[in-house]
Amino acid sequence: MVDNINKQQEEETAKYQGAEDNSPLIEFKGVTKRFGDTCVMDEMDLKMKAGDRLVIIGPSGSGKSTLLRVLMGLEKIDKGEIFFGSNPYITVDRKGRTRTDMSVRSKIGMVFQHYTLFPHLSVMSNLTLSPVKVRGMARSEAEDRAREYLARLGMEDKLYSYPGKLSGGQKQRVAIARALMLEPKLMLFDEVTSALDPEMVAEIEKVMLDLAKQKMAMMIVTHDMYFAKKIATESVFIAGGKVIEKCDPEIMFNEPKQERTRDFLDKVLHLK
Amino acid sequence: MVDNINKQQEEETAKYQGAEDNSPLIEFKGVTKRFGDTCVMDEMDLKMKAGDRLVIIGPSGSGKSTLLRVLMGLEKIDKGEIFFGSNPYITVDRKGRTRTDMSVRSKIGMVFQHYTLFPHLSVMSNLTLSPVKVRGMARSEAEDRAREYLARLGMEDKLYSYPGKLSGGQKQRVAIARALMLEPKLMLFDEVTSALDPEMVAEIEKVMLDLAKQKMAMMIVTHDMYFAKKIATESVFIAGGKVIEKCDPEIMFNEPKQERTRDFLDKVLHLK
Amino acid sequence: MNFDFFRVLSYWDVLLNGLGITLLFTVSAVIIGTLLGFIISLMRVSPFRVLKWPARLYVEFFRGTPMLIQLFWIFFCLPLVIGRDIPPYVSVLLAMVLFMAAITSETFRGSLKSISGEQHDACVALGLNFRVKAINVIFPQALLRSIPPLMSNNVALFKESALISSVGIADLMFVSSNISSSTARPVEFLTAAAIIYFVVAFPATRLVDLVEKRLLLRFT
Amino acid sequence: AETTWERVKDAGALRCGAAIATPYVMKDPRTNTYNGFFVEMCREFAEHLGVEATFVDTNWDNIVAGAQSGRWDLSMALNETPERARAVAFSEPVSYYQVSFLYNKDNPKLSEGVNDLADIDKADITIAVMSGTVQDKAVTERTENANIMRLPGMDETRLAVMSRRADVLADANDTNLLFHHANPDWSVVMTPNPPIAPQGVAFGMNQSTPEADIQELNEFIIEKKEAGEIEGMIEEAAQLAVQQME
Amino acid sequence: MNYTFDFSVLVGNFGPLIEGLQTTLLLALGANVLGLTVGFVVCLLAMAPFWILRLPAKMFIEFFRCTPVLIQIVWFFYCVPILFNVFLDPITMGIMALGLNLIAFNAEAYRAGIQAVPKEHHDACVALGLGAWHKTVYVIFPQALRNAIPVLMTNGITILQQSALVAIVAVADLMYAGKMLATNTYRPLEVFTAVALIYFFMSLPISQVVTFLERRQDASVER
Ligand SMILES: Nc1ncnc2c1ncn2[C@@H]1O[C@H](COP(=O)(O)OP(=O)(O)OP(=O)(O)O)[C@@H](O)[C@H]1O
Ligand SMILES: Nc1ncnc2c1ncn2[C@@H]1O[C@H](COP(=O)(O)OP(=O)(O)OP(=O)(O)O)[C@@H](O)[C@H]1O
Ligand SMILES: [Mg+2]
Ligand SMILES: [Mg+2]
Repeated sequence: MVDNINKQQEEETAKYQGAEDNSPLIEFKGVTKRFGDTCVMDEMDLKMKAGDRLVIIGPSGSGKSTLLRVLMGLEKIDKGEIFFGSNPYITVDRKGRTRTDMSVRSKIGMVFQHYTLFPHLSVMSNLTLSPVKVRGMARSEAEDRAREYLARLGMEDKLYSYPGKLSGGQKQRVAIARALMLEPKLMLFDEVTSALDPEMVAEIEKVMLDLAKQKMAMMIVTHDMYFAKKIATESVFIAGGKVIEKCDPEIMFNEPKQERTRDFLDKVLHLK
Repeated sequence: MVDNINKQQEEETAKYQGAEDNSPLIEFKGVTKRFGDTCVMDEMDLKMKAGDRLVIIGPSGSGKSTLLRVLMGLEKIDKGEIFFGSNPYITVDRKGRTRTDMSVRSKIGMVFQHYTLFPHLSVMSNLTLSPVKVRGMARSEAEDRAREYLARLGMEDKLYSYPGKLSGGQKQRVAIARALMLEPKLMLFDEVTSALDPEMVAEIEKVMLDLAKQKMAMMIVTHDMYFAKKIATESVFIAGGKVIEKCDPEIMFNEPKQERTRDFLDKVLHLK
Repeated sequence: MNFDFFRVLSYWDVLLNGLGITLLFTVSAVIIGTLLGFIISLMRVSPFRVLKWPARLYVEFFRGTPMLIQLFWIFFCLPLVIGRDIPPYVSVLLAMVLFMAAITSETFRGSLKSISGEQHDACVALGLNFRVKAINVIFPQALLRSIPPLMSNNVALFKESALISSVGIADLMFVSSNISSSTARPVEFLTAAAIIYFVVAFPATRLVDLVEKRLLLRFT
Repeated sequence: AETTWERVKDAGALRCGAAIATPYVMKDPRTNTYNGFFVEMCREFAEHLGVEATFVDTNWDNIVAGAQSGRWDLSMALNETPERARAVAFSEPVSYYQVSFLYNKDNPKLSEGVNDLADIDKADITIAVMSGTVQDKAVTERTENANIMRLPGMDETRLAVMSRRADVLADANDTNLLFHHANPDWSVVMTPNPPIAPQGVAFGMNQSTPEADIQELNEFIIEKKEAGEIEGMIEEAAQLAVQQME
Repeated sequence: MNYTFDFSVLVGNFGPLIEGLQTTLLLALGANVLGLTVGFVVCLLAMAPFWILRLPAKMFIEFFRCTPVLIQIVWFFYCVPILFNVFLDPITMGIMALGLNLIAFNAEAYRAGIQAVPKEHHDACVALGLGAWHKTVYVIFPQALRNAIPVLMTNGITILQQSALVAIVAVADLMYAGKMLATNTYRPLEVFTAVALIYFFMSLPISQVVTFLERRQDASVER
């Protein structure tokens, strides 16, 4: 049933104006992920095209974070494979071990709910650590680039502050800038606004909408359905380890096909 | 200016259908509250009628929590007085010490963001502790009443569970039941849903709407504007230690009079 | 050099006797010291300076000096100060109790402090008076949180108690160095004593870890 | 005020401070019973007073302080030194004492043997003594170059020589001889001539003990000495000590 | 109380006490140098992925944490020479005996510091493409060290106090000097009181710093 829906949806989404680049970027093929006895991803299939901004919604505990973490290489998988473009990215070898193509992984950036800035480093050092130490970028070049990104996010005056002195929204902006420093092909956002005060939410959502304008590919997990509707070019609803519905966000939020999606949205949008 | 607005609003709200009992319940008169140098409540005036459900909105740090905590007797004040009905409730004596009428305080109940259940007591003991130990109610009577309230909130099967074993939504329902056990005249809710998963938010909001139907007087601080609109019979916007706007929720959420209120709502409702 | 660890076996009852003395002193000091420590922790969190400061000074002093010198002082100097004879086992017990009280009072104070302000707020919102709040809300939680660190304190005292051998109490340490010299076999007997201490203390520390995990699971 | 012995009679027990020094004061680790000829003397004197003798464990550092602070009534096997005489009252001597030296004959530093104090008064030699004892004072006064290692009890001094942390053990001649009997394969005892710090070994008491009480104890001791019982006791204690070491 | 105090005995006798104090400081310092450096290495071994490295390190730690310091010192002084035929000067032996104990306790402190670094930071390092080496050196260790400092300092003072135990095996530290003086002057009350105060005033400033640091760390609980 899920396969059926997926096919049907793909035809529809192809027409959608937001998606401009039709080459595949990410493809999950039968990915299974278990934590002990609970099966969090159950032979999941999922496709995302290069120009897409995919919003993932679903009940708490449905495995949204796990999906992003698997994609970032933070969790092993038990079965299936994930492609990046046309190359295998994450696979499972004969002994059941997860194999990750590191060169691909470095093309993906992730921003977490709790900022995870390094408290002992200044904003500047947080941003330049990875480019300088891992990519071998010259320090001056990295610092220039850091300045540029921070300026773009309205944080140019906090270059040498320490994270402890920043507000939640400022920390999250720095975290986004830090991920962008590596110029990823795909950015993953896992509930990046849910630890923030409501006014700061608007601040971060604005930053993300700006990135969207620049055609950055994103996968976004959020509980803010209004924002989801606004940013998505594509949306999926997952529950019980399966993709229940994948379609154009217009359809998803206005007239979802599946009973469960409707149920969930009614609850979250306070319609019940 | 604020005084002007307040007067104007009071006339308007008097017509509002939700408010049925027009006797005054709570009145703040020139209440000032400082934390060191920051003035969190600046000669604040505020009135609430017995049948009201007052929603308080405002930017983070504007003193919403402080307002409720002052009313609950958790914070001292520096100036002004608060009336309950026609009796002085909280006053400041000549030496600047805050005087609280304890018999009035026991008519107010409060529910906190982080549940604050007592982790070492079962749900039942959490509920009966205060009625039995302080009010001197017979244990069997208290237990009967606890059963009744928990059943009303759909928690009859968790009577003897410990808080550690409950989900966030369940904990918050127990916390509400615990406050109701004392049959308060006024209930204060300080962001009671903001630590919950989105689906559980609906659960708690339903409980609060049920209470609203029973004409319980409530003061509610929330960041969920859609819920605020639904439950309020009266709404205030506070910022900078002052009441900026106080009016009918229909007016507040649709066509706020004040620039700052509009600004705030635009941001929080993602209209910008 | 040849070693004869079988020699140890023929003295097992003596060593066990020493362990008995060690445990006797430890257990007595744990019981009295914990009670005293609790009272001192209450003094330290009380709002009255006359209670707070002496308690603080006491704790700082006993945590700031070697237990050996505390023991010596109480053993040799206290009788001179009060001008009365104190039986040696009482002196030793007193030293251990005072030491234990100082460290457990810190443990209790830590757990009292670790109870969040929100719990106090909830008590006000429920109209609980001071007595109910203290007896039914704060103390039970503080006590539960203190259990694992208190158990660690007990293990620490058990180890520190080896010191009492230096004023002639025939505990495990004393007995083993005594046999070491009278049999001219220090390696065997000192090693045996170390192993006995380990055999008692190690499972105890494991138990502390276990209890800690259990309590955390249940109450957070 | 009550006299000391009257108080002892009231209390029903004569408390004796016991710092271990074979064969004067010994304690069997297996049974925790005390023996040694000073212990015997205590028991008999207690009997003389019509009370029980009880023993309080202590060490040589504290044996004087204990009598001073009234922790016990009699400090056993105390050597009569002028310093101690200022702090405690002495009884008649019960036996006589001099310092002897015990060493390991395989110790390369002492391969030429030890004949007098000069042979061990060298910078690379460490002499172990029980701190606070007469041998401690005597050796400290008479040596210039040797290191002195002061340890709290006899057990530790013996451990020090066994572990070769110390080269020489300075102790009472009787004590060293017994230790030598237990370890004949490696130990050698040298008793200097002329004797070092020859002196009486006596009971020590609090200085406030009335003269008459001291006199009563002295008469008791002299009686035993004249009856020749003391030699017998020493002999017996020595045999016991050697047995214990096996 | 019928005791007449006579603190004048101390006046002429500060020499030996000062010498003892020097030895005590030397012991504490030496043990801390060992404990801070080797303790770190042992901590790494105890957290190593190979049981061959992990097991001995853990056994070492547990053994030293579960036996009295006194027996460790006595054993070290009397048994090591018999067993291994090595003879070191008493101060070196003292430093080593105390140092071994401190190594075990500091290894635990370091481990707790490393484990206190939030799990999310490990994830963030992966997301930033930082390898194991960079992650450890630039992200984990600096934070772990900062977390561990108060405990390391507390352990440091504890070992200063425990160093008094070497007096029992006749290392001429402050405690030993005090004991000698108490015996020689027959004035234990005055001497032991003075010695206790010296230890106290050495520990006090450090424990105040620890309290200050802990308060500051509590205040900045953030990720
Ligand atoms: N490290 C882990 N070990 C065991 N179970 C885990 C682990 N991480 C997640 N889980 C379980 O996997 C399921 C999916 O978790 P996940 O965090 O992906 O859900 P989610 O959709 O992100 O939920 P939320 O909206 O609450 O963030 C949950 O049942 C969770 O308990
Ligand atoms: N105990 C306190 N000590 C010092 N300052 C405080 C204290 N409590 C609150 N404040 C300050 O008072 C101001 C108002 O705080 P309050 O918690 O009432 O705001 P709020 O409107 O509830 O904000 P939020 O929406 O973030 O909960 C803030 O600036 C806060 O920093
Ligand atoms: Mg999640
Ligand atoms: Mg608030």
